[in-house]
Amino acid sequence: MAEPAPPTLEVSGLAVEIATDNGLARILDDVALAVAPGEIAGVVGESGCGKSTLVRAVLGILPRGARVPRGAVLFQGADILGDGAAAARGRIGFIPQDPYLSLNPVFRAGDQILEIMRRHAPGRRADHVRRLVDLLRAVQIPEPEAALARYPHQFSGGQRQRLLIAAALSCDPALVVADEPTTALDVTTQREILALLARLARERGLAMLFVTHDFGVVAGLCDSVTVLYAGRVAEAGPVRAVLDEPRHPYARLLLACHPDRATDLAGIPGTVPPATRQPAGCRFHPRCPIAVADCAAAVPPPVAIGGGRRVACPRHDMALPVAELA
Amino acid sequence: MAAYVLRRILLALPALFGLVVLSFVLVRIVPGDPAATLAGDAATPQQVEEIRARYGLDRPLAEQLLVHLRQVMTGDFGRSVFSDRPVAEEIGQRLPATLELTFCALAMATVFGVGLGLAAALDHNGPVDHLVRLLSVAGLAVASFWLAILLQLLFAMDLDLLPLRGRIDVELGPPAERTGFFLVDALLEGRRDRFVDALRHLVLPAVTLALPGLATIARFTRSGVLETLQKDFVLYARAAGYGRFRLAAIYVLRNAVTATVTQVGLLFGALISGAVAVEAIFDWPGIGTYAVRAILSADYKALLAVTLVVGVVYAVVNVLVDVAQGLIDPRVADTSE
Amino acid sequence: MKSLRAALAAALLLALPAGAEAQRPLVWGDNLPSSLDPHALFDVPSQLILLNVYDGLYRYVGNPPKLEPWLAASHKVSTDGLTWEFTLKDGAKFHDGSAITGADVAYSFKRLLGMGKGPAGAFRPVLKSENVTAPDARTVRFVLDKPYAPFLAAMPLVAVVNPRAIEPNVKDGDFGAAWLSGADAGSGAYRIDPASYKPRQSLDLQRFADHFLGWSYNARPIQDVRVRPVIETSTRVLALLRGEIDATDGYLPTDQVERVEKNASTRVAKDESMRVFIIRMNNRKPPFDNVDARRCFATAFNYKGFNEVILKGLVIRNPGPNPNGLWGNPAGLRGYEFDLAKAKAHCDKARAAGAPLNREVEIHVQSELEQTVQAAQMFQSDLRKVGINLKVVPNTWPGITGATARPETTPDMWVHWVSTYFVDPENWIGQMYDSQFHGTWKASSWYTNPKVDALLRQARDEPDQARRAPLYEEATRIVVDESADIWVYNTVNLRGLTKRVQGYQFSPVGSGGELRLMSLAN
Amino acid sequence: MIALRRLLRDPVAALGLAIVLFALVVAVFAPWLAPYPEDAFESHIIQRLRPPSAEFPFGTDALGRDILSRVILGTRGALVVAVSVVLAAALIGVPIGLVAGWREGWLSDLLMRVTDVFLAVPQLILALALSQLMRPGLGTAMVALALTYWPFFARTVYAETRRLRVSLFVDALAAIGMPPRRILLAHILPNAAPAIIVRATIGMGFTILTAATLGFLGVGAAPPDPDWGLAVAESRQHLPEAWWFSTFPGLAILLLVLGLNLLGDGLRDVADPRLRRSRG
Repeated sequence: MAEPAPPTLEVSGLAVEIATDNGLARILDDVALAVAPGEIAGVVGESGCGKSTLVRAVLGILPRGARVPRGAVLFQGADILGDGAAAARGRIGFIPQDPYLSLNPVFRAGDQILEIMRRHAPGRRADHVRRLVDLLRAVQIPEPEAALARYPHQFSGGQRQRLLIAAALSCDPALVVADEPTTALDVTTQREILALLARLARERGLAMLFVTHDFGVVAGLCDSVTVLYAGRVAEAGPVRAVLDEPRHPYARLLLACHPDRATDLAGIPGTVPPATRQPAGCRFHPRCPIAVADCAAAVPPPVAIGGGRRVACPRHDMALPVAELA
Repeated sequence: MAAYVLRRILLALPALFGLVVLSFVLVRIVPGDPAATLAGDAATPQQVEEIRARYGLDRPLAEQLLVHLRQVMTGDFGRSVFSDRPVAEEIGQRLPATLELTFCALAMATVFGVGLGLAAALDHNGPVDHLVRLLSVAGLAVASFWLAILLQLLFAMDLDLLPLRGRIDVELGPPAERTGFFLVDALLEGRRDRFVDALRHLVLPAVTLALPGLATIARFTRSGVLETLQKDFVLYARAAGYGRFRLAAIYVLRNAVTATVTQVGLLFGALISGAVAVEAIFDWPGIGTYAVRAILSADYKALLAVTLVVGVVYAVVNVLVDVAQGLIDPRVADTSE
Repeated sequence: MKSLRAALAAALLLALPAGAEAQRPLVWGDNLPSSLDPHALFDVPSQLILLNVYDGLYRYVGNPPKLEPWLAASHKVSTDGLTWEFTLKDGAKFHDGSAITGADVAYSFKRLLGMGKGPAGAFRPVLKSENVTAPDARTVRFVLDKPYAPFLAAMPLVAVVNPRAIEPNVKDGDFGAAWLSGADAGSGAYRIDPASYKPRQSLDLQRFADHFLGWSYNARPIQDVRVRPVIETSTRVLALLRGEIDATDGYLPTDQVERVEKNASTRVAKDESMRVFIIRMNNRKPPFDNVDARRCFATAFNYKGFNEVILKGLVIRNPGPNPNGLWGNPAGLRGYEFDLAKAKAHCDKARAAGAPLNREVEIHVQSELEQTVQAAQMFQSDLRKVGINLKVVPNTWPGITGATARPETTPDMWVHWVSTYFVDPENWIGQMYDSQFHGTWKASSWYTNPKVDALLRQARDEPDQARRAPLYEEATRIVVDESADIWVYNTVNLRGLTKRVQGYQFSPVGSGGELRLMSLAN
Repeated sequence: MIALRRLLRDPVAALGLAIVLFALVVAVFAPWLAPYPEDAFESHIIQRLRPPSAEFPFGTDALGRDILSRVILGTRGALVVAVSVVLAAALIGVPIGLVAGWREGWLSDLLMRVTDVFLAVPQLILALALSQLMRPGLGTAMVALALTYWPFFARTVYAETRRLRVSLFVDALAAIGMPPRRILLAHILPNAAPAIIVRATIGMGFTILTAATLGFLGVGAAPPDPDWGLAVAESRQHLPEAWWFSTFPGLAILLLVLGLNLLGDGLRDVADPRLRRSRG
């Protein structure tokens, strides 16, 4: 559990909406989370739950047509949602999901990272090159000087992810946002990259927002975890507590179906509702085995249940039917 | 990269060989009788036969083909059946005019096409986008011979802004010939007046010729940019703080133009075709008019040479396009070796 | 832009050496021949070179054309009509300054016959190379194989060339043809600037001050001429209106005449020429082997509509093969007239005789010559009314003339002009309807009538024009009666000119392109 | 049906469809729509070059024929040329593309080399030369155009076949022992169909333009055929006085080609809904 230091990143009451041909899509609603310095905060949810939008809101790259009707994103105490906040965002590093697709294939890898460095800290190219070589060594890229001149397709997937990590670190960040950085990699490489991330975060005292759909990864890496469902926080708290004893029916079902590696929701009947047609009340209630009429009537607010945990379900202490857990 | 370029060149050779054979077969079936044309208006049938024998037109077709191939290998295109002058020399005098025209048109099409395509993509589904889309489709729909006439009537006859025809003013005279490109030659001899005049003569034909190409390039650039904008690496670059202009004009465009560059190569063929009508209307002394003339007068030697020369130019342009693609996208040169 | 051009012109003036004439050269917008060698071909464009860069022993001058001694001072014919001796004028010089001798003339004829192209056709049947000799420096002698009446009439076809210019450039016994196709070996009033020559694009000519005629007849001859052919007819007219060229070709579309005349700085020179517009019928192919079928076609063409309305009366009805003004035409020759009722009657008669008038008949036009297309379309429209289905086939001169070698490949019908190559009925009726010329485009109606053959051959061998004339008249009557072809009009040569061109004089031979007669107003 | 609805939602594509449908209707009913249907053949020289009026809304041409009628009558020819050329080109190009895309080795190489050769010849020059092959005229021009357009189909189908050949479902079909011919005809061809249809639509526009250019150069349609390109060519020497003579046939070409291109773009968007885009 994290020390009660002022958080590096604080998201509160965040809502994001996008106007589409099929009506207004409420991608995120009333999302709150905080990441303290040195803390690795996990965000878990299945596809379509709003993870990526959360990342984009934090990074200030919401898609065209998206708007934020409510809420705030504070980085080191400064609001970074507005247009003028680009400078404040300078010390946020980003590790994207797919290392194969995230580097422009037609530019040299080194040049792409140097360009990022140049944007963040104007200075002599030679200085940047020297720093970058150090970084590449830190992320264990062999022959870092030569690597600078190579094109992305000349690296393996794992190496590319290391390059991207180096790029994220190149701006000397206080916060690193990682968006499922290991999904596209094979299992062995995944493990290496996670270990590297853990080590770097520890060594550099980084705050890290780690987005994934994989509870296994969260368990091995994160200090705290926030479970998202259909754009809302279902449950949040210290990682051990949440994983050992989930309280929200969604989280319980999720972890119950796959006690070791909860990777998807195949075991839960029904599907995630589309963002344009969210059910009233608790968004999980159509699929919830313990739902009652009230669940459809009002949105259940997240309530603190002690131990730094919050759960958005008034019936969080009800037992689930046995059949569901089988 | 050198190996890649070499490979591209070698790949073009069989196509050129095929072109030589194909054009020979096609052209020799043309029914106009070159011997009769050559003999002239007052010829007797016996004179025609003599001429046929002298030019080897009475030999079997296969034998004529072999002779032709041997001549082509040695760069000898023979003499024009029509004017009795070396075809190579005649084409040499005319090719620069066509190249000057087509390259200017191509440059114009590329610069404006890429610009418009980019502007449209960045304003996706906005007013600029719709305007460019409509203009580019219309650009492909306009018959160039019709447009040429309208431009002549408007800019030369009514407004008296630009010359009607030709490459240079008769009194000014052509610049001393070094490259055959009037713009270059005028610069080489330091004659600004000739340069300006040659440029003014270029405007209308080049615009006419460039329009369809411009439309094509704008469309490809637009879709390329739109496609690229969807890529993860663009999102990543935005997240990592790339500037908006740099992102659009360099980072995205370089990816987006790979498809456009291929089009430039294909367009060149279309440009040469377009040049046939445009050269005729603007009285541009290039190989387009030469080819039409050759066809109309059944001058098969000239026609063979024109097809081959155009084929070579086309092949060269496409090798250049391949090289450009290799430079733009390093994966191309790597994977095809 | 105007001011810019003025500034440029001023700059150019300053750049000129002091005392030089600042006259804008004449820009001649007519076509260039495909070769500058006067012995290589003979067509309408090549007359520009023949008449301006070269001289012949005789020349046609004026309209109607008169045959006048040119390099020759006089000539003598033996009584048997076989031996011709020409005496040369004194002091005539080639462009290189050397004097023109009898040997040079003989060389010219040997070259012509040896090359065997273009104009040689008029001489080869009767003249062998070794029978051209130069007894002395001022005499040249021809001995013909048999009498040939049009010999003198054809004399202006032959340019006298300079052997001293040609001989160093002969390769592989080509008579220097490769070289001369882009060079000058003449003595004419203008000389070629070889550096300026680009085939079919440009040719610059400079006045030859030492021309044998001298220049006393022209006070202000034109110093520089730039020949700049314009490919497209309409571009050519626009260029004339803008003053980019000073002269069009002689085929100005009749629809443009009014416009050129309305323009303040241009005019149209209209001169009756000797160029017959004709619709050929392949007399070997049914239904055209039937005389009534041919008459049916001849009465279904709307001569008046075409000549008066479409061509705006700028041509003259020509009822027979020879142009109206020429000798050898029967007095009061009446051609066919447009009368669909009569046409129907002819057709019915032909049909009764089994002529296949229901088949689709093809008419080949020269698609780049608008008039041939218009005539065919109008004809097609009228023939429909008598139940004949005419199909217009666009073709080209080489395409058609290549096909006229055999009757099976010769089109049913085609449209063309017969221009003046030499001023003699032989140029028209002689070469068109004597069956010995079958296989040439001129005889492409494949008309065969032993009586006409006999008349035409007799006329060819008869040196006395007074005795030849009735023979041609008789032949003409027969051919017209049998409606061998459809003769439509005799051309009025229409050349657009800028008004600064003065002294322009037309002759059917050369179509008014004799530059030596012209001058420029400033 | 869904495709049609999606097509209609794009106003630009709907405009294209409307133009093409309009042209089709005009072409089918041309003899009834044209005020003077016999003006396809008949000349009336007395009334030549009349400006637009109530009697002749588009004026008359140099032989006194009603231009409106001839523009209407010319629609049929333009569409017939476009459809038959593109169909013929597809019949040559598609099988070649399929075979070359499916096979590996020399046959594939050879076919694509031949395709390249045809691509390297400038289209119009080849078409001109071929037009002289038998005799100039619309039929020859159509043969020439088909012979120069098939490489585009071959290229398109080749690329599609190559793409689909390595896809999983083709592997699966091959694994269960389906013969290549059936895979090509029953599975790859239908999948390549959208690309072919788009190519064909654009090709029709292109063909109309090239055929008009051939007509303009005098080796395409033969007079008195009411061909649009021919009309523009005939009108040249009457410009600018008889402006109506070239304007209406010229506009007809523009409009029909525009319609076909817009429709092609729209079809492409429908065929490829991932991204609403328009490529040449």
